[in-house]
Amino acid sequence: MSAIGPYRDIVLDHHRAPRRLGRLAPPAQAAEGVNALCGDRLRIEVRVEQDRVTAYAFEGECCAIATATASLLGDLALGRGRDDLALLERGFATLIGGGIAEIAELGALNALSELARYPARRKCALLPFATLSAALRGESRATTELPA
Amino acid sequence: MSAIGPYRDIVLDHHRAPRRLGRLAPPAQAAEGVNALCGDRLRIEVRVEQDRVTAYAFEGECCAIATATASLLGDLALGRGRDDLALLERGFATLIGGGIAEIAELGALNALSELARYPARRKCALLPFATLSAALRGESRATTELPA
Amino acid sequence: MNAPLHETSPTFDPLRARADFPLLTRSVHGKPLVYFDSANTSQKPAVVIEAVDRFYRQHNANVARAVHALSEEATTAYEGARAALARFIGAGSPGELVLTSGTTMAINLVAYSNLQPRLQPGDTVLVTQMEHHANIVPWQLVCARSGATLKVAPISERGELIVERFVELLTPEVRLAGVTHVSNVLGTVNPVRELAHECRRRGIPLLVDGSQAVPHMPVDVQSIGCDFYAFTGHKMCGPTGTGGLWARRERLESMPPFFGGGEMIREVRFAGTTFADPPHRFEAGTPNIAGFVGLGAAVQYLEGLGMANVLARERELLAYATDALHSVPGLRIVGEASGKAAIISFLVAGAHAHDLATLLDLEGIAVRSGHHCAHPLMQFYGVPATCRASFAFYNTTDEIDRFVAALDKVRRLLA
Amino acid sequence: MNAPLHETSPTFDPLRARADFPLLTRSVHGKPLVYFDSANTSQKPAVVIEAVDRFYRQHNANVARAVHALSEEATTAYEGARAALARFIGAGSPGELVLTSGTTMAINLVAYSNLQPRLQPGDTVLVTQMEHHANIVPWQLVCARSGATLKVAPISERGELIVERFVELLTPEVRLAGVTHVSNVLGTVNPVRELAHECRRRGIPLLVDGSQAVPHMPVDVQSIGCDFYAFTGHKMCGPTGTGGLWARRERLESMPPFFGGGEMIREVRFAGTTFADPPHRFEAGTPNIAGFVGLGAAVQYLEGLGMANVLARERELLAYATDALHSVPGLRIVGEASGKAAIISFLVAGAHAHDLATLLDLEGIAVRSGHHCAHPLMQFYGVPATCRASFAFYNTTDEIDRFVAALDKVRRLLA
Ligand SMILES: Cc1ncc(COP(=O)(O)O)c(C=O)c1O
Ligand SMILES: Cc1ncc(COP(=O)(O)O)c(C=O)c1O
Repeated sequence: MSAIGPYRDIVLDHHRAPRRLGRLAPPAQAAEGVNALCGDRLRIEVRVEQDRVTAYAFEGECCAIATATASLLGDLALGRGRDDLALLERGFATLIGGGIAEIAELGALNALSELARYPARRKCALLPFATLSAALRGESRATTELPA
Repeated sequence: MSAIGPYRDIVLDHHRAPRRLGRLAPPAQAAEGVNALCGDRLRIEVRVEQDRVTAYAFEGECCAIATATASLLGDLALGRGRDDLALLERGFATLIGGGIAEIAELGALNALSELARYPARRKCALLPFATLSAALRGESRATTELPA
Repeated sequence: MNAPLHETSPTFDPLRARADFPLLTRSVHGKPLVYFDSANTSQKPAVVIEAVDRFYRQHNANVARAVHALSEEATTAYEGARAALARFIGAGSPGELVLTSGTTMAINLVAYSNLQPRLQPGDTVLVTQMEHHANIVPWQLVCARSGATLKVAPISERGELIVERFVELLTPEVRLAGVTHVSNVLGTVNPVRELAHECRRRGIPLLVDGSQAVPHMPVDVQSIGCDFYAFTGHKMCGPTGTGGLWARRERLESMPPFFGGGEMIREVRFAGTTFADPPHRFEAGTPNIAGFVGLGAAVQYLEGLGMANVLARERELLAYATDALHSVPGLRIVGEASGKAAIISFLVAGAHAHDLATLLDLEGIAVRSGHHCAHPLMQFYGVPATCRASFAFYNTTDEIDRFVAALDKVRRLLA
Repeated sequence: MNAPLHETSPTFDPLRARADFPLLTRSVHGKPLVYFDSANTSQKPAVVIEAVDRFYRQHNANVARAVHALSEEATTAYEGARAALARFIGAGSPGELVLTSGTTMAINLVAYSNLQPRLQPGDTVLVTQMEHHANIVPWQLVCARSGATLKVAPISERGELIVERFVELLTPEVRLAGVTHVSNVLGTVNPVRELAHECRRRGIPLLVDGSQAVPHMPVDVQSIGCDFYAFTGHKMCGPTGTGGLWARRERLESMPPFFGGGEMIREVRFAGTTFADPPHRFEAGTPNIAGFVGLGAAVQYLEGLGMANVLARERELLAYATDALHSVPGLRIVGEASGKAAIISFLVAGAHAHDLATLLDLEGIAVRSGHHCAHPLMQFYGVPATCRASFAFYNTTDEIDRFVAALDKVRRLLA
């Protein structure tokens, strides 16, 4: 059995060997992302200098989708500012919601576009994005379950 | 249009011209029968001597089925005792429940056997019986709705 | 959301619509059925029956609980029905619509979750003399627990709410008012916008019982301006066991959970449980999934007809029937409000309502007799029961002719 | 009432039974569906789907409200379903069975109508660590209103209730105990007769949650000896939005009304309303008539198979699957009680439950992943979620083979 559905090779690769796993040395901004219903739980730490992310680390107990997304998100986040990332978060939501087929700037994260067909798993991929943006806004918690 | 369903000629006749309508001179035993849900309401009075019904009267605001039954029941009740009537009440319930086609002793009340096909109206025909037996037992109220 | 759903369509054809309803081809006691009991429950078009059937044959699964494909399909269908219903009644968003098993549960939810926590001894709840038991008994039950009382706004002999009296009764200790949009006995259409306006000015939440309105006219809950709007699926061409409570988002958000169970929680711990946001907070357990899928199909069906067409057609039938009934000697119509809905309660001198109904049934004509779950209204008119003929767009003037002729025969038989 | 409904029949043929279920011929992602999520909701045999369909096409009317023929037919069908259900679970009479929209409503009814009025500060309610949220949250909600608390009887690592501890916890301030007959996560079958005996000796009412028992084994509520027994229709081959609460007659009689509305009253007056006798006292409003007609057909279908046959067949499937799963490296079964029902929760080292479920779904295999509405049980095992394969008599060993092979592939993909 090889890559299938949203589990493309690059996703499986980042699930098996997540990049930037761990914690940052202070000072860093951090947030916890928790999807209590499905049991995903991760922590993202970032360092921000001159409005740009200069360091990124995460750890957590997550499914492959969330883990791979968090891992891939590190690449995306580095060097970008908060507004830029907020825009990309919206773009990613549109991508996995099936609203658009590909967004060049999302790079390898486009591999998750198959989630359009798995609505129950979208919140897994959105969790790292929501957690990152919470950290950037100085909030400590995020969830992508049960949008209020 | 002539007699149809449970509205046989004799039933219509007793509905139009009920026998023994009114009240008895004291002493008499009386009970009120009330089917609140359907709105039937009648009063039966009896005089009992040496364990037998020697006088019978009724009045009320009822549908044709209940009125005719109360009227026909007068004929049946006169000269009978409480146990005998209790037996006939059970027989009548069986008759209109479709359990038996005819019961000779019920006489003209057999005309109501068609109620077997109209379960919602059985309680109308049972109300005079229940009211009579309440009166004979010295109880003041009866209903045939929502058997407890 | 703002699409013109309720436009009249020139293509509305009553006989074609009638043909959509399989049950209407049935006979009863050897006579073709005339179904004049739609206010009790409506018949269902084939598209609704088939939607339920198809769900069970092809998509059946539980909602929002599993990640597998069937469960996704079921969830999409269920939430799609919520969205369709929300749009149909003019809700601001699907999140304002709690799906319930019917009007009765919707009103009980408001009674126990919104009203009871606010109710103090001396408080009152205002209803009208023409309410269905569903809009009386829940308030009585919570009032009894709280030392509060129920007040009743009077109606006129014609069956119209006396609006000035209703408004006068909106005194400061009123915690909630409940009024039916359309009376299930009289057909009276209450001026709910005006009542909502008066309630809102005084900060009193208004619950409108839309059971008899949603199936028969364009309804827009936001333009009514009430706080709560309850309705039931089985009267609007949908399956039994379905319905809804629309509420302003602020109201829903401030309401504590009421039914406990799966789906309505965020996290359960023995040390303390946290709850989901509305509307899911109020939907504990597995819902009537197939039923709501059917109700979604019913909404689509009604939108296809156009609710303005439905209203216009039923007005025609009402006018025709009212006229025809005036020819029956001894017949009196109970409820003569102007602009009423297609419901006619009546009494016939010397004939009991149940006898009329049984004898009409023997002619194949289904009307309801009894108190129509509105005892206080019967008490107002001083009668134990009425007969009621209620119409839907799928009825015909031929059926009305048969009904009136049969009624005349039956009346003579009992006279 | 005492007919031998649960005899094994030599004619039971699993493949013939399977053919009764239209949905099982479906494919998912291009693969034939393997449906291993029956503990979530069961599939429906054609006879049930057709019973619902036929009701809407031929008999649809409201119940107990009108005297016309359709309404009689609907009432007979609805009350007939109640009688069939009552017989199926061994109730003493249909009057002991309140029809509800499912287990969740049944338990909430007991919480609000039986328990809450009796509950004082300091009182407790006893449940077990393995309960579904439906048998936790309603008690939490009413405890919170009354200053009472919830106590939890522990389970062993194997997933068995520690009966001595349960019995020790039945102290004088316990007002009610709630226990599941069969765990929806572990498959554990609790010794409900023994627990009921201990409760009864102490005068503590026991509620048994039969959601996962009634569909899978012969159940006789009277011989269990509990006070309340709740179950849900959609897991027992019946329609969604159906279920019931069986209760001892004395219990029902002493319970005040809870939901207000039509059907549950005797007479409504603004000065004071009187209520119907049980079970109707607790059934306000128009019920899910078509749903219960379908549930009646489901009961007839299951009786035709024979519940002893169902149990025997599912035991075979469980044994076969348990064996086969032992060959999957890194797989751990959660819940190893002896004599368990055909439910297997499992974990696979290095693979998250949702990933397993999504990947199995891509192979056409529907299993559930998550907390299964049993957060406290997940907390006990220290896992956020498990995968669960749950079987019904309509499953086959071939399907189990496909499942185990797919699981092994998927596991390797994620490793
Ligand atoms: C053990 C148990 N109890 C209660 C329930 C709740 O049943 P329902 O959602 O039908 O009310 C379920 C199923 O979801 C269950 O498995
Ligand atoms: C005006 C009105 N309110 C409430 C109800 C109750 O609706 P349901 O029985 O579907 O809950 C009805 C119908 O019976 C009604 O006509």
